[in-house]
Amino acid sequence: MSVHNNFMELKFSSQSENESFARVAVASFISQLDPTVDELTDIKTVVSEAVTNAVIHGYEERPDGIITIRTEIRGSQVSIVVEDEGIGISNVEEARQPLYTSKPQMERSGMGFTIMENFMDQVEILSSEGKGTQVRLVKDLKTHRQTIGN
Amino acid sequence: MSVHNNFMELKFSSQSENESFARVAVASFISQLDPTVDELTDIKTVVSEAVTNAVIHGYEERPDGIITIRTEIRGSQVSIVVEDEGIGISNVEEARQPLYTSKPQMERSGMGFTIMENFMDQVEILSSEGKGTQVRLVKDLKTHRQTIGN
Amino acid sequence: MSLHVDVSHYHNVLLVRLSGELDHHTATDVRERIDRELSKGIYAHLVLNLSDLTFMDSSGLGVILGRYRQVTQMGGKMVLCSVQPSVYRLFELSGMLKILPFCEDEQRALHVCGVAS
Amino acid sequence: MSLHVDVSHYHNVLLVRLSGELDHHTATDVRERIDRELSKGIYAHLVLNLSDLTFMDSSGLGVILGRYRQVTQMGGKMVLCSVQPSVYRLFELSGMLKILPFCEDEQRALHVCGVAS
Ligand SMILES: Nc1ncnc2c1ncn2[C@@H]1O[C@H](COP(=O)(O)OP(=O)(O)O)[C@@H](O)[C@H]1O
Ligand SMILES: Nc1ncnc2c1ncn2[C@@H]1O[C@H](COP(=O)(O)OP(=O)(O)O)[C@@H](O)[C@H]1O
Repeated sequence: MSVHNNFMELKFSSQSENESFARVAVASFISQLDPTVDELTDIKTVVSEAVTNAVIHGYEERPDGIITIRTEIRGSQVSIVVEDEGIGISNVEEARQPLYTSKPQMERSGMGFTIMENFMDQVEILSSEGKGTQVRLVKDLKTHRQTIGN
Repeated sequence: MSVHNNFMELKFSSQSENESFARVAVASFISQLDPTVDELTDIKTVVSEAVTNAVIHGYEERPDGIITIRTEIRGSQVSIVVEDEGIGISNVEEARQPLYTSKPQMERSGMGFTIMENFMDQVEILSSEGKGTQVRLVKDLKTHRQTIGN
Repeated sequence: MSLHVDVSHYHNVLLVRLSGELDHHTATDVRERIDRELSKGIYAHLVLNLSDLTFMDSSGLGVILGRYRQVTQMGGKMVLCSVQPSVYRLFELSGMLKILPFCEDEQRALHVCGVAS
Repeated sequence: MSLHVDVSHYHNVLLVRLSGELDHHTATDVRERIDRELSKGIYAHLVLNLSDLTFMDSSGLGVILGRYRQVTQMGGKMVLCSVQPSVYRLFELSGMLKILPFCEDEQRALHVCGVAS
């Protein structure tokens, strides 16, 4: 009985319509692990946060950017990488602070990264100015399917 | 008022678990056009057919193949391309015949391509032996959202 | 997103209720489950209730056709009942409406198999 | 997969019921709809009923906080009611539980705004 592995990669344009599509797609992929409703909500929420950030901050609402989500399942661990090729983050430490937002006039709450950190086991942010941002999110699902590997 | 355009591209491993994920992902992406329930069912079904064919025939149930789905929305038209890099089809004319299957011992019905042709407005099959298969599916949605382009 | 196979019986009729989504991935479960029951040798007929089957593709047609062959080879009948319109359409397309009986509900399906429930 | 904004009122209280999913894409609708009502100048207070809000992310926090600022600047009250646990958790995380009142249901929320319904 080996561990169950699977992956998917999703690319789509930086339109706000795709925020809900992105979270449904990742949730549907993850559902093969039989997550709890809470685990599924956590994952939908963090995907929504990271994709929204790519749309609003990374691409500054230009709809022609490309957002990539790579999701991997290894046993009971889910890793999700959300990537854009937008403006990047000059100060990642500052960006991670609760309530910090560079766009208060847009009614941003500045809670995106804080939510990701609360809902996931690992959050890594790789960003370079003018090149783009990669957010790596990892979560160990507690209640998961017993699987037969392939 | 311009036409609404959007696209997404999805890659995943050729595991049968991913058949349901693939149809949910495409259906979720398409739902921004406000399709009817019947239109959504048609699209889920044809995605399921094409992905299943890639898993069973293209990759002969090896789980390490990669399946790509590219979906584009142009106004009220949806185009879906399902692609594998598997064994290919030697005789596409024969493959398209209702009830034809190369794997009757696996209880295949041979109705996959017939269903695609019935449910979609256009079905194109490009295949080359040893290289893979591309199935291009196009459907005009009748009832769709009035959209403001970007 | 997956499939549930519920098995019961009336006299010599095996009654199988499918709920969820029947595709290539879940077809294996259906085949194995029904074949295990049929191999007991106590059932002559098979009724498939599809009232809660929300999705089916041609892999579903294949596994149902396979069970039909098996049951009729043993001289039994197979009857489908409570089929939703979207699923019914696939049976229609594939010509299966001509080869096996479809009933509105379980009562009638059991009746066709000679059981008054 | 989208959001429905239902607007009604009791005396000088604007009552807004949100159903569906509140994210960055749908937040614009909520903001515009509520601001249009508030700009009429006939409402002092705002009650948001979130009983049918099935999903919310931090963009939802932002738009709700924005309405809170607006209403309190005019000297009014804003009250949230019938919040589902998963959505409540986000308000908790962001510290909003300390700044605005949460009620179990509409009745109590209207009462907090001085309306006996
Ligand atoms: N993908 C991104 N590209 C560029 N900047 C980003 C990106 N994601 C986040 N940021 C920066 O980090 C800040 C904090 O992000 P977050 O915690 O999600 O709050 P908010 O989105 O509400 O501003 C943002 O205001 C922005 O300046
Ligand atoms: N992606 C593919 N790669 C290789 N062969 C394929 C592919 N898709 C279809 N075929 C061939 O076309 C035949 C007909 O396909 P289809 O109508 O879907 O019926 P079925 O899947 O039930 O066999 C298959 O039996 C197979 O030989």
